[in-house]
Amino acid sequence: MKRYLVIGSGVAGGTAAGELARQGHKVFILESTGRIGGKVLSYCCKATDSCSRCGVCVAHDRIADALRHPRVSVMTGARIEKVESGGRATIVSGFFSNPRIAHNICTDCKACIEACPAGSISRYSRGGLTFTAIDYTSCLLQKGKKCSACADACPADAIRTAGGPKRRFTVAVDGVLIATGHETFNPVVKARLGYGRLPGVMTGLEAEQVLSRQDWLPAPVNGGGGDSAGVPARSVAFIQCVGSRDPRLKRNFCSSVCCAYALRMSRMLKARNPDMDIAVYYIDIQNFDKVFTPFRAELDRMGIRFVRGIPSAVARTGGQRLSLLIEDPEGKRATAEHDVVVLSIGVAPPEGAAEMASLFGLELDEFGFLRSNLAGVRVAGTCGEPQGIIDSIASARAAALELVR
Amino acid sequence: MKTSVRAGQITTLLCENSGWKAYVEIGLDPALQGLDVQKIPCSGRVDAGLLLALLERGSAGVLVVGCPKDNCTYLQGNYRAEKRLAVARAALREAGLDENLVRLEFLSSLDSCRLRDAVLDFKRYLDDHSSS
Amino acid sequence: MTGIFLCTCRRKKDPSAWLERAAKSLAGIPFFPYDAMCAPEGIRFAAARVKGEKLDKLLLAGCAALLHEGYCERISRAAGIPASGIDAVVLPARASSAEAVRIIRRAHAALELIPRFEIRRVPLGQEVLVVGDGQVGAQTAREVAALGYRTTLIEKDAPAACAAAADVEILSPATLASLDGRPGAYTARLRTSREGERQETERVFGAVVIAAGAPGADTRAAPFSPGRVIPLADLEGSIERQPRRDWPRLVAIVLDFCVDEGRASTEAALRSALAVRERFRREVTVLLRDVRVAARGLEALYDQARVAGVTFVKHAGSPRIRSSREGVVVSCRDTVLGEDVEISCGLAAVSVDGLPACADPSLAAAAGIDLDAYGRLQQNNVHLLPELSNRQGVFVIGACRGEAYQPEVLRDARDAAFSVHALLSQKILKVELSHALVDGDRCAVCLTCVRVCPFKAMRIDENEKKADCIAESCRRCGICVGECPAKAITLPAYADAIVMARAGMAERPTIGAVGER
Amino acid sequence: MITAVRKPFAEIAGMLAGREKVLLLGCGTCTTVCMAGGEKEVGILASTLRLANGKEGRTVRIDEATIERQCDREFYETVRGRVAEADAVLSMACGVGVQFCGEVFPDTVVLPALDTKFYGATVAQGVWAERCSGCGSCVIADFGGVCPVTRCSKSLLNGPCGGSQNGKCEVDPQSIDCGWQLIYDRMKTLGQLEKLEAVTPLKDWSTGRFGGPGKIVKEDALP
Repeated sequence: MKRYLVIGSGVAGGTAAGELARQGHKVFILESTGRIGGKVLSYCCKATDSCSRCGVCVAHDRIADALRHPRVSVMTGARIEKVESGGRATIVSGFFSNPRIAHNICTDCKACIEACPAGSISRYSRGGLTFTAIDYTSCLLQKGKKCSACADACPADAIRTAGGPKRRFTVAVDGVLIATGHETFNPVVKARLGYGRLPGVMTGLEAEQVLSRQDWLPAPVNGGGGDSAGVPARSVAFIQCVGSRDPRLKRNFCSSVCCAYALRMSRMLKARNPDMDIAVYYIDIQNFDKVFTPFRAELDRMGIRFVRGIPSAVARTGGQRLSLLIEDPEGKRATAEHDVVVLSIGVAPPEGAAEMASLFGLELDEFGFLRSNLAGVRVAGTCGEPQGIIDSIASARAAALELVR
Repeated sequence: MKTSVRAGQITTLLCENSGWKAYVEIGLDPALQGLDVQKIPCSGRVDAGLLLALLERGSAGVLVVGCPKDNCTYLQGNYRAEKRLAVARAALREAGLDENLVRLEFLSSLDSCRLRDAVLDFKRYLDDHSSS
Repeated sequence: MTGIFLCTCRRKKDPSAWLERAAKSLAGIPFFPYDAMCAPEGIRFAAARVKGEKLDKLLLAGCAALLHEGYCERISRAAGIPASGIDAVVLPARASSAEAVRIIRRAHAALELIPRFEIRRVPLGQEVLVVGDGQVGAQTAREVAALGYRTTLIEKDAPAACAAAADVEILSPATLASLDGRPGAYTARLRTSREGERQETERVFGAVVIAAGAPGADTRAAPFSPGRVIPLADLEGSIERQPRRDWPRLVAIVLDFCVDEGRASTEAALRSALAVRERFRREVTVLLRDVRVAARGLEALYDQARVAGVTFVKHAGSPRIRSSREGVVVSCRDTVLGEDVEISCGLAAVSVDGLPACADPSLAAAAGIDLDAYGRLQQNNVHLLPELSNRQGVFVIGACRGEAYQPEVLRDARDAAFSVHALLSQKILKVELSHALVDGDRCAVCLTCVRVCPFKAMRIDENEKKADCIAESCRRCGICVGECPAKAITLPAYADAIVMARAGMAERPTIGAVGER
Repeated sequence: MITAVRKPFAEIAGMLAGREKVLLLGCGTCTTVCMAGGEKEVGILASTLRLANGKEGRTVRIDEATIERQCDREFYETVRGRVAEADAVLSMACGVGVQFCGEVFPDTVVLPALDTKFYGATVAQGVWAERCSGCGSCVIADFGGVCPVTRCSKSLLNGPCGGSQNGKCEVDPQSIDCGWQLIYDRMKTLGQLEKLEAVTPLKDWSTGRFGGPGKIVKEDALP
């Protein structure tokens, strides 16, 4: 049995942790927030009657496997302060936050949720993955108050507060997997697209969140924004490459995932509401499916419009609609109207990538993604390179192999 | 005269990889109370004979929930289920009954809200179409 | 004996009469109300009762928390009862005791019908077969051998080109003729030929990795002619050999000819275009449906090509190529200009990855692996991606299943090696014998189950002359059950009778006219 | 094997009109394999009948059973009592089984639930095709292993008719291959084309259906 440290509890981290534990190893997961699972938990299923292979359900399975495993312990609200080499082992120290939930002991009885005076505890339950999460930003213990209400209420003794709000740890492990995920591009930077300013302009991530609860996107009514209440949008535009393939932003790389999520989402929306007008404004459609040509042909058949060229600006019309400034094929300015505009925002390196690199002695590529040349430290998932869920899973398994070898 | 179908007379057979996982999240939802909810390993386990037998023995309707196509853990199960539902529907038509007493829905483990909608819709359909 | 554990945590307001009535109605069945079944005390309580009362099955009744897989695992471990002997039902919050008893009774009756399954322990062979000596195959063989598995690599062409590690046995030319058996012990018939003499040997492998390389492309789909319309791969050779004066004024590179291509083709096209442009100062036009740059460094390469003066035409799919007096004319719909364009060039290079695949189905048939809509190995099912196949312990990677993009080759090889390791490092596979059972008296040996089982778990037992299910390969889906025309197959944990019992219905068919309502 | 398909439901229901106790009797051999009358199909038809009767408010007793083979007397023993209780048996065997069931139970009405089609092979899962006509004197050896009596719509023995086009038969150019094309192709593969030069004499059809009901007596098998 060996001991491994997995940094990040998203798709890649969860996959590696679960698989390593199943092979008999002890795995520590460090998660910087109080919530397991990373971004994938806010993604929606993009199936119609047939699956579009987005992998969100698979990601839930992988993370659930890891959390349930008795040999996996999760340290949330964690931060690494020091990394040392101890012969063949790597010694990592830092702190994690209390209260800490032992996810493989928690029985989902919800007593802690009721007991928490600050309402900091919530529960996630979807796709067979169920766990309890703590918001450390509002937790009283973290605010310096004396509170152990959740731990006292837990009949399973799955919540620990020993050691105060920040508890120090030092682990010596045989290998480290860094899977800290990614940030999304902040579209406020591209002010002309109206994000944050115009109701009805939302990011792909926000659309995912809405569509994981319902199968329509809300049109802005009376100035109301990305709220799920409201009337279904009848016309939706997806603007691709927002913050990707853009040298002016020093982001001239493809984010790999936006074509996949936008096209899958538009297929799902169109199948549920065949009358809907959906247009995808794009530069190049990336090939993301194992059998892609029939997939794209299906979108054409469904009547999803593909418009080459990225709108340069989004404005509000006199009514409640949004007007996109585009170039027509002759190069003349034209406009197109939609109810809702989804900005397919790109992938950015995770917050703290530089810190992670300096702690472990890793390199950053020109865009800030992590790379490792060290034998005992591997990088997997989107913190190394933008990639989809299935690729993240594959990269995590490949990295895990290098660690066990 | 229309009567309300008693929930207990509706049989829902949920694939344990999709519908069942979705059900577990919303098992206490009022919409789902009192239904006969059963876990099956895969929608491909269901065959026409079983569906007809359930109806024959008093089920008001059978809702089968499987994974979206190409998402079946067992690869072919939901395609097989679709064919077998067609056999059951043909038999119901022959018997002079409503072929929609059996229904197949494809949804993923993440779609508990759609499971609830599917159940409510099926209940509503049976309520509207039950005669006595 | 099945014990019923009723969680009363949501019934605190219920009068004790409720419980009394319920207990009375369930007389004769071990019945244990407890305050919080989902809590560890509840689990300990159940475990203690299981011991004390010699229970062999558990029925839990309460809220939806009891349905969670994780909870089932924990109570299963604590009580020493396999998951198949545990069931849970949700009681509506305001259920009357009669209603609750009705629900419990049905579930109880169903649980009683589930047999206790034995566990079989089967050894997992520590030998691994890798099919294909391309980069992916060779790398996989090295990775697998490095993990300590005895590794055999077969290659259909002789001699095998790979330089796998010294501890990899290489057979070439050799092909896989058939693959039977179960994960951990697959019998592979290998066809080798030595000095023109064919030989067949049978070897047993614990796991198999198929990395057979790209299926052939249907080259009839494009009008190839030497010196005018050539495969893109040949253009790279020409760049090395052909002197500058022999290059025509304009070279066209065509991608996405029939099917959408990926990053590998895009990278090859960009590199060739740059080389022709920079070395020979010739005009280069790349015609493609979309520029596929979804990988590290490709966008920069694309920028570089544009700066160097390579022209890009984005077509709407299915461009046409014909010969002309000057050379070759490529015509297509330009989706940027929104008009039809014709490009006359001296040489057109077409990527064969954009042609329809003409897959050789013989390997798929021999290995028992399903194909996707392109005719490549592995169905396009998200649960299989990226490396699993319809047979447990048989893995597919590389160009035989999809795009093999150079930087991902290593990853795929490691992914496959990891899967092999995850299976075989267990050494012993514990199999609960809850697989599909065939009633030999009913079986008409019609082969339906053998043909429909997605996992190749069904075979004909030649001695017994009946179908037989391989417990280790069976995934307990029940597809065969529904398909068998003789109703000879049952999935013991999900038999018809069990479904009927849970629905509260009579097991035997109603012979009377009207169903008992 | 003998292949069959189920009759339309309306026809079956019509035959059963007025019957009050019906036994559906499946056959566990040929019609099971061709998925027309095995235990599964018996169950589906029985349920359909019960549901139909229930809908109409008829009180008809529908019993179901499947025996190994309906063309052998001994297999009927297990259902003798249930046949006696029924006022009609709806047999899901081929025509042989239906008749033989009537011979075993002379006092019981036996009705066919299937239309018997042909002697065929399973060419793919769910697809059966005719391969033999039971003519009583097999000529396959002369035709490269392909039977002209069965595969040629007109049972021609000396080459194709004028209705053979592009390898298809004029009877149904969509789905029927020209038997003579198949014969030619196969004989070419086997290098036997010269055998086709020989003229096949008139065939004696009396060995088959045209000689009256067939009967085989195998002396050494007699008790």
